[in-house]
Amino acid sequence: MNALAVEIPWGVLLAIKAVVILAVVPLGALVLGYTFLLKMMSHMQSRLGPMDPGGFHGWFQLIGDGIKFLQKEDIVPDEADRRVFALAPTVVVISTFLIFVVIPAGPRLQVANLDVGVFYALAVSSLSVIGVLMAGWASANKFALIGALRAAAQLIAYELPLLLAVVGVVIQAGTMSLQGIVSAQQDGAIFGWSGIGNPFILTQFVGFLLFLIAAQAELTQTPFDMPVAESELVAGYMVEYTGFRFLFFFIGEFGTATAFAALAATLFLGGWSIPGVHGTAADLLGPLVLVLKLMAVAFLMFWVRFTYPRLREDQLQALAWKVLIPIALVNVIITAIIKVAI
Amino acid sequence: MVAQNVAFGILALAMVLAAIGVVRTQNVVHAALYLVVVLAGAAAQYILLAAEFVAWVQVLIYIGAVVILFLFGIMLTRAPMGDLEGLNNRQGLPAVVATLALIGTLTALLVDAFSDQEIVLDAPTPTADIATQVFKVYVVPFEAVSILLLAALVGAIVLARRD
Amino acid sequence: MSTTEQPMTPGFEVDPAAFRHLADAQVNVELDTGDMILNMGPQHPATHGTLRLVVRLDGERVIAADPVIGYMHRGYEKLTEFRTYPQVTTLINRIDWLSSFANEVPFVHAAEQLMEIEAPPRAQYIRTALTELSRIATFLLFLGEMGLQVGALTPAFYGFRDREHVLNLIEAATGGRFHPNFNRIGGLKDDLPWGWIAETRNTMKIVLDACDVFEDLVVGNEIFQARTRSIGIIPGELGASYGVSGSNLRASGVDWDLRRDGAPYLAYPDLDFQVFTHPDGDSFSRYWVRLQETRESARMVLQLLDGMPAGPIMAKVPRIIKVPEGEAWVETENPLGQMGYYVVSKGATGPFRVKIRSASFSNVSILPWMLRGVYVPDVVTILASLYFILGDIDR
Amino acid sequence: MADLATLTSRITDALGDAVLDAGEARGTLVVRVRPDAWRSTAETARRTLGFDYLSFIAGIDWMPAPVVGLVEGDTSTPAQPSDMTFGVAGSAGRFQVFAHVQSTTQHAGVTFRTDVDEADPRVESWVSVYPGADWHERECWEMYGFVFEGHPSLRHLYLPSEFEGHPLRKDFPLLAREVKPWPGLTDVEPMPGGDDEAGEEGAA
Amino acid sequence: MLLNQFLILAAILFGIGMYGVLVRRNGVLVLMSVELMLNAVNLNLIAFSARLQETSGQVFSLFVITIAAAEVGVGLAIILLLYRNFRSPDLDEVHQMKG
Repeated sequence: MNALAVEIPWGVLLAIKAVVILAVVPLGALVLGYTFLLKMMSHMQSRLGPMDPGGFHGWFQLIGDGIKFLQKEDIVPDEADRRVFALAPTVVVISTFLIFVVIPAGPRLQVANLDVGVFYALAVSSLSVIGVLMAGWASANKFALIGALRAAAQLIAYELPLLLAVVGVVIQAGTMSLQGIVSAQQDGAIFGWSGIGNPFILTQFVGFLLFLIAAQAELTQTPFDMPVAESELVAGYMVEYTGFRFLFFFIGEFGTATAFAALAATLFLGGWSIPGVHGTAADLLGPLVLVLKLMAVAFLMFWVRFTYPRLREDQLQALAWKVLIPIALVNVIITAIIKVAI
Repeated sequence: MVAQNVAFGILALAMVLAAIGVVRTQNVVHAALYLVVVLAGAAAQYILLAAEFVAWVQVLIYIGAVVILFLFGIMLTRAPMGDLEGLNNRQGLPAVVATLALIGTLTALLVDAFSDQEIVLDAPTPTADIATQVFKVYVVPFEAVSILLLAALVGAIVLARRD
Repeated sequence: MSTTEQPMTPGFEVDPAAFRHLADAQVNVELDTGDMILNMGPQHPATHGTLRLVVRLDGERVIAADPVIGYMHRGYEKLTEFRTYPQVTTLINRIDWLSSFANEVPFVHAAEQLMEIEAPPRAQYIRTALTELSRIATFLLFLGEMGLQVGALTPAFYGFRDREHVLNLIEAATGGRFHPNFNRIGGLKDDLPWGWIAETRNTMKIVLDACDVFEDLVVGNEIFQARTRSIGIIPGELGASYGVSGSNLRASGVDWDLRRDGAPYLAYPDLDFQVFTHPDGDSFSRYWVRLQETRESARMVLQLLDGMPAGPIMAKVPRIIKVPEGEAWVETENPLGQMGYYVVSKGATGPFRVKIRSASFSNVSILPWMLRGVYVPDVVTILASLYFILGDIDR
Repeated sequence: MADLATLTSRITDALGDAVLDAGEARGTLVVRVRPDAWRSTAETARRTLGFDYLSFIAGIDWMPAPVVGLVEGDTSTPAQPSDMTFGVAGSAGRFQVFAHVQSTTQHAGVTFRTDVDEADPRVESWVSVYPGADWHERECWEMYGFVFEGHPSLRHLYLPSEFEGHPLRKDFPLLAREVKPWPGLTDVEPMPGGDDEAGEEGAA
Repeated sequence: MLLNQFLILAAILFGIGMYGVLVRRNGVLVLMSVELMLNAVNLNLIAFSARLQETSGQVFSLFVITIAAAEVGVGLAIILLLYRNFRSPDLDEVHQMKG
């Protein structure tokens, strides 16, 4: 369906969808992701702080954090380029939200079922680099600039393995539409046995690993968080941001993490599908299943994030170019050969 | 169809203004950011023209890579904050004349040649069609472009490396 | 007496290519984009304090680094000339504030030498135990914090968590967590509280477990090794001529520990302990050596608890302390390295001149040499692995 | 630990006529050398005697502190003798530089000491022998005003670059007890309700 | 939608791009102006492809995008080289090749 060529109810439809994207998704992503991951992290690291506010497991922490960010003074450095400085967090957040547009939560629960869904998701996710570079340059701070340059170099380098990891899935499913990929997994069969469909994690395990590693780098999370390395660049491109602008980056960070987890769940774990459940039941259960799978992936990503040290910029580039991309290419070739052979 | 024309109008206006921004601004980084607007507008125009795949390629390659490269290059060469003097040479007036002449001529020609042509679209172009075209009809140019890319890659590395 | 056997050092050597950046030759730059001067500090998380590093960068590489210190200079050497001996101990507590107790020991020892008195054996043992406890507390912080500087968040939390137990012990014995001021010339202020020895035994188990955790979580991590191996190499001979001391020098293969090799002090001659060295001299070996020393310290504390003699904790000391004329130089192996006091007395109630030789000052003075040609992220690892305390640099 | 007597003879033999005096300070050997042999002492110590480790370089001012600004009967400040006496191995005058070097293999150490002329405080620099002498000599220079000849960049280490005076000299008042305008004080707004003299004084 | 609205937009963009190439002295900005012109060409290709219901226009625009990426890569490398040698990204200062 052509996104802008929808017939008459498109205005109403778009408004409803916009509300869904702008209110439900980020809120859900934030509350679920942040709460779950923060608690998980607190348990892993024996952190006392986030477990304290409000009593039971520190449930008030999220609200308290929000209030804290909103009441902070909004500081713009004197030397900063004010317009670019103000615009940068918005670009990052928009790029995050645009990814959610194509992620299906059920057979009919999707904002837009694009023919090139995966491709679209990866394309818009690369927009956030612009925001990062804008933030780094406009802050008029050397730490921010170095952070932004590192971020740009890293995001460009890891875009390739990310795309190539997805190519394997696309070849196997024969479509770039996310809905199509989900149904290919739901209706697939493993050696003729269709009991659990064919989640691509089984056949594309290498792709799954590559996707997770590259996604980790795209999210600038440990072990690839050189751009924000708090021990040397303080917070990289975010160093001059305070208050709600910083909150925007924060939402962007956790939102993108959720979005990539959702993408991984959709591409490799079957997305919303439950074997044998179709129609309205799938529409009702789909979101729940998707969230569960998404959380499993997010758990993995954050587990790594809170355990590993970070790689140096040159090591990180070497990993992308010398290890990940060759493996991804071999994976694509093998997948293609098998696809043609069968 | 009205909606599409309205969308076209808004996008076209934004693109032209941003394009003027690219060539007029005194700040190099702002120029790159204006370029993003032009490129995003072009991608939106492609969607209007039912070329979805090309639109997202445009976003991924142009905005996600080319502009990033631009910004990268600018920042590596010490883009100063604020406006720069002397970004333009002194050929401003002749250039404006030449540009207006070019646009005028082209517009007159186009109005003369294609004023009755209308675009009627029913569905977005299936991506599979493009794939078929690339790998069946244009497979030789495709390979040529691949080799060109490789050569450019090697060339860029050789140029930028200091020995 | 102590043993000198070489421990099981892992079987690897520094990649010779790593010495490339140590050469005086021009820094090799791949993409010369003009120099940038980056001011790290005085407020910067990697300098944990107010150290300022003026770093000249080409891209990500450091061409030259100049440490600027003095933001915390408190003029202790001048202040000591206007204080009586008991007053001075409260001051020097604040030199290396992470292991304050260990700071007091050499000064008190110097005063005791000048007065020709000696603290009773029980006081010596308690002093040794508390010194080793402050070493453990300091090193636990390092073991966690080094992980943080390399980018891993979790070790820092573990380090702080386990250090808390040790600080509790110090607090229980001295009444102060950070600045005990517990030493008196001729002994200690108080005896140990009830149950302290049993509690210390338990805590040492926690410490030994924590060391195993760090071994797995940090030392065994491939990324940590990739970030620290062959990074920030101090050749042993050069390190010595810069006055780099303590674990930093031992990590460069110099087998020299004042607890074993210096003039005998405290209860160290009675203890059986191992001195760890590492041949590489890089950031990784500094971490490794400190990890082993934390373990060894815990074992030493257990030995001290076993052999703790009974008896008084104060020698006979006149009410007003007047130190006879003379000079004394006392050096001890502090957590950060060699800590020494050159005390000159003119027979008054206060010292005439005290030269405070603090470890971090010399350890950091090698930075301009070390940081040449490394990448910016490595600056942070090198700073963290040298492990300095600003109060110990600036005095 | 090497025996003190053998160590003494080893050092005095190696240094020859550079040695003016030698003594013992509670188990530590102190050797006083001629000022013009200060650098050659370092070279001999490092290359011949094997003292590879530089512990510190510092200065000392043997002049008794003038008792200034003290209230009568204040016991918190120790009273020092008022006549000039010298420590182990003696001194020719008010100023001396002393340095402690050690050996990491022989596990021995020695304190070298040399006299510095009060009118023209110049010492040879040790930087070319022990690179670690760099910061110690800078500190000594700003604290005592000794000029280390041959030091590559004698800059302020601890104190702000516009600081005046040499704080560790005995005639420099302890600023906690003597009021002196803060050197960095330039732009002070007068306090509300008077006392704007202090601000002007600081600005001057 | 008329075909011409796209074509005229493309013509205007092309003109602006040409103006940029003529007027700008900074190498990076010249490259950007070239990108504007290339985009105008692409718009033409896509518009005709839509008008003729024929996908080869889109295929060619893909080729153009690819080549543009390669061009920017090499172009920026050259500009960095210039910057390294002349300490300025200003194209007019490169007189040396005039001999």
